[in-house]
Amino acid sequence: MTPAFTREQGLELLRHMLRIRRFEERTAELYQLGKIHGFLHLYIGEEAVAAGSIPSFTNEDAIVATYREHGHALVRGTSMKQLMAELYGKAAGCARGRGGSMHFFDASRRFYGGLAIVAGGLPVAVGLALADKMQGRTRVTGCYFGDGAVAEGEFHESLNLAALWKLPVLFLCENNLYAMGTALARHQSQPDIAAKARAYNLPAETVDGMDVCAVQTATHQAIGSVRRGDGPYLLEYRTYRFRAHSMYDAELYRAKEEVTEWKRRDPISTFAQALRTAGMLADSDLQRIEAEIATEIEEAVTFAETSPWEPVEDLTKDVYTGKA
Amino acid sequence: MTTITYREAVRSGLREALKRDPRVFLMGEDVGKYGGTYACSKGLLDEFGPERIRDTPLSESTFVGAGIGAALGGMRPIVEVMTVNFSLLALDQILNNAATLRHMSGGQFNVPLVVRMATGAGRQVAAQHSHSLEGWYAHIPGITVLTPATVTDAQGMLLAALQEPDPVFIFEHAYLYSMEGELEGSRPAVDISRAAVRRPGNDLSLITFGGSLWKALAAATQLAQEGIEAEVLDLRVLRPLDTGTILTSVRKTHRAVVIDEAWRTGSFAAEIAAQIMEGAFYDLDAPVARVCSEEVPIPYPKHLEEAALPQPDKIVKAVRRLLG
Amino acid sequence: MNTPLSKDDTRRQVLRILGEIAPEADTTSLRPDVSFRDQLDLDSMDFLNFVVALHKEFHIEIPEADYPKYMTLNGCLTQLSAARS
Amino acid sequence: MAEFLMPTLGADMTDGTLVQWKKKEGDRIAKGETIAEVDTEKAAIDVESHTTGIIERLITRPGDKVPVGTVMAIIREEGGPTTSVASPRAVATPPSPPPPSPRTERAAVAPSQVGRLRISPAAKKLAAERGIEASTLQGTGPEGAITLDDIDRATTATTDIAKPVGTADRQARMRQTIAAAMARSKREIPHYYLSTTIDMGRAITWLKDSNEQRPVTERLLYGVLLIKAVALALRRVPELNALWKDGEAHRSERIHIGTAISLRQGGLVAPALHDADRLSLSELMQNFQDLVKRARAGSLRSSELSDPTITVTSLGEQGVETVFGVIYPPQVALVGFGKVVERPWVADGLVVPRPVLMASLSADHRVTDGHRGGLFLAEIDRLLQEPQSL
Repeated sequence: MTPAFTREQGLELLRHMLRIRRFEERTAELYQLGKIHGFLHLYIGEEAVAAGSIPSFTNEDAIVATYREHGHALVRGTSMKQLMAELYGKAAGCARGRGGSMHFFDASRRFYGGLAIVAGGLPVAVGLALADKMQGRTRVTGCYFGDGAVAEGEFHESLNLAALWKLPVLFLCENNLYAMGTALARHQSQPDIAAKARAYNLPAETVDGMDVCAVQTATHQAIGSVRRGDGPYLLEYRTYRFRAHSMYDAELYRAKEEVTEWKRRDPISTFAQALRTAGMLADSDLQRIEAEIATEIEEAVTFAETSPWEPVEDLTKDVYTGKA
Repeated sequence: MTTITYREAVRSGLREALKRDPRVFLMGEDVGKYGGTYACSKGLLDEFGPERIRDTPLSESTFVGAGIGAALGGMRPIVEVMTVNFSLLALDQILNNAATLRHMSGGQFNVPLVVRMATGAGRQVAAQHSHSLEGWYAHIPGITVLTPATVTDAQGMLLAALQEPDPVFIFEHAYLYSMEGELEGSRPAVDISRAAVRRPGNDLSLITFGGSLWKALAAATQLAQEGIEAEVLDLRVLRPLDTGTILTSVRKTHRAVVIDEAWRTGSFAAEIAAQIMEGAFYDLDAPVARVCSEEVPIPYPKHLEEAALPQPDKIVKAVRRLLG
Repeated sequence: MNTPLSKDDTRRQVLRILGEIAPEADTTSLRPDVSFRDQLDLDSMDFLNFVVALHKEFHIEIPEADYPKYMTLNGCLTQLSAARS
Repeated sequence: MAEFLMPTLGADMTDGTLVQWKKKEGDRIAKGETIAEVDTEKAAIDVESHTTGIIERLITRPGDKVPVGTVMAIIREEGGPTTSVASPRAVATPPSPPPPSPRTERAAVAPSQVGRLRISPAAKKLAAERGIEASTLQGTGPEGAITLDDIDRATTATTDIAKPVGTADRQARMRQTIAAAMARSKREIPHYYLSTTIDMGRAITWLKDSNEQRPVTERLLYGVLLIKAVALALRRVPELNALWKDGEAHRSERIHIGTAISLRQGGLVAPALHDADRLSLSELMQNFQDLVKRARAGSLRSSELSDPTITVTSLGEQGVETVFGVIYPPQVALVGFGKVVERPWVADGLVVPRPVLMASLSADHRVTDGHRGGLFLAEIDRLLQEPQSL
């Protein structure tokens, strides 16, 4: 990994990844304490994808993601206080507490967030891109989804329509090798996702999702292609989640050795090592970053603990626009 | 009398079905290695092997359609769609193929298919994972719709369904899986055509099905302390609806409250109320009341979800309004 | 006094009155000489209502002392025909 | 000290079973290290500690099934304490205020056209069957609609009571109501019993003379004398005229005597004679006659059984000398009168034949005791010696 960036840029990437990692570790703890309920899909292990790709989008671009979207929302810039409040279900949450972990939204950052039905987001991303093209705007829509989604009809229908109408949408598949409890090879006759995209005449590449630099380079280049109007593009990030699919499953479907093997390529420790080797990272830098993150997390937790619930009287508010 | 959980009842029904008939096989998302998202098929893969316990890709339309085809081809498939929320992707196969083929082919084909899915809200999993849509399915001529609320029905109905020549849909309320209950007899033969009076009473009829049965019984207990004896009817089958038992009860009590977790407008409760009006108009001493979910996407926070869903105290209030 | 009723008419009217007092009793198989109290399990209130009904139907006075004469069907008929003549 | 709690390991998990501890007391444990293996109904899962420190005490034993949030171990903290998020019990769980029903008001009831009667279909049908003009009635149903009960209350004691639909099931329902009441009475009410013999000579003589001047339609039965005597006696011992609710006796200002009426098809009902103490004997007789007639015609509503403040049962006619009845909850007393029989009686030193009957009292010992009960029976006796004053 020859770092093609400045020390500041390197530390920024590291900070993004660490911030996601510590946030997710804290949410796991809060879930066990009964503060966070329902489903909780953690992003630990896949941090390099969000950290490496999302900063390449501009504020005008749009992001569509899935129920495993904590990392994407953090990097996209929604305040940690709002995200933690949403996990608690509080009214100050980024979806007024109504969505919870699987449904983060932030209109101010065109973050169309947590759409939790597998592959449900792809047709929506295609539509956002269609609107941009028809209104002559040179914006890009980034659409994140997991390997499970490639089994849905919507994946094939969306890639075909995007290619057919040369729409400015960037399909970003986070292939973490498991669709909940089913390994990729056990549910795909053609496990090479990039190859599937080429069948619909989309340019597509496979990227090492554990290498934040590789992710950054490939994504930056793909966004440029889409923004130039060359049509849709697909990236398949090969990555891995270190934790259960959601809180909690027994992970019977994968061997513990496999998890340990992938942990050796932990995107954070490997990148930190690369920065040290390049003389860009001192221990004091790391301690400062960790301390800042820890403070930010505890302030977010306190904010979530103390902010009020949405009053029951507002239950039916916003079922329709403008009506009580 | 043995005490087992609803989950164990479903599992023993599945095992019994698989043992009895080699044509029977189970197909669905994570039913194999993962053991079922609600652990209803845990251990079946080891016992019956991957040929008959088939993990599918997340392709609901296709694997439900494949279930239809396999049934046409002489098999007796049990298809598990993880939850009713994901069955929307398969509605076309269900309505236009499974339900219609027999009549449309002039009686040449029948589709002996059983489809199981979880339904209902109450676990704070937010709007996209909390639907109650069994009423939609009960609108479709050509299929049978079952809503087992007890462990005996959870086990017995599957076996009875497999004897049917036409498609049967079984909705298991997600809240019931960990519920314990008394299994009546070791292998109870169970009918799938009649409603059951779970609690006799003379002053009014509480008519409900599935997960709401236990809320209705709780309300009946509360009402008994005020000297009001409520009869609680468990419909068990939404299609064909056992209108006879409903009308017999209402003719005796002269008052009816229907409890249904779906949204009020166009709910199955509306159908029941209409049939009561048509069949027992001159026996009604008060208008039929309905206790349904508030017309709002089910929110994540506990206090809002509880406010949105039918509750025992809402049922008791509805009864008091009826008694004037 | 209206035209004298035949014995059968009187009998039918008495049975109708009894039927109203004891709706579920089977008055057709009534033994004419056995007291109503024993056959139809009438109590003093029922018997009083019976006597009141006879008074309204046949416009006759029945002092308490005469109650025993009206305890059986035959008793009633003889009293009523006597009062008639 | 930090507590290690049974964690929530899934959306639908309410409790978990400790399979085994992975550490011993005194061991050092680091944050993120596995401390125990816990079995939810779906899978056995390694659970990590959130604190670094020394394990002080392991409380839960392997094999124990405990609810989520139970303290399973105590860890003496080492290194920087994380902000101690108050353990779940301390922080108020989301207040679940009784959710006022959200503002989806039911569609306002369409203003019925002027003059259109609000009456339930069942009530309308019953009114037609009974030839009752419903429009004259005051409805007590939802939004003032006229209900079945309203029609029943309005049914006057017309001679030709048409047999109401469903008499059989109404009798069965009444039987069930009585059965439940009797069982509850025996379970909950500590009965005590008293009885006394009452000379009925004066009462019977007065009644015979009185009836001679009365047209047949206004004749009295001696049962009415008994009821009036009980009603007036209650004025002297009011604590027997009460209803037991929420653990205490509530005295009733008004005196409604439940009069036990046997039904030929089996069963017994005790509808109330309202304000028996304020009615003349003739009015009492009129109401009593109406009650018996409607009871025997099977047209009593179960609601009429629910408001007597005490009950009188006189099985004298069935040839029983003494009756010790079961109190009708929530009442606190029951008066029984036996058959009138000729008995040798000492009056002014002479033994003379006198018509007497046995009066008995069953009473709730939580409310009154023998002394007050005795006084009550004595008062009834005294009143029956002055029938003209009833």
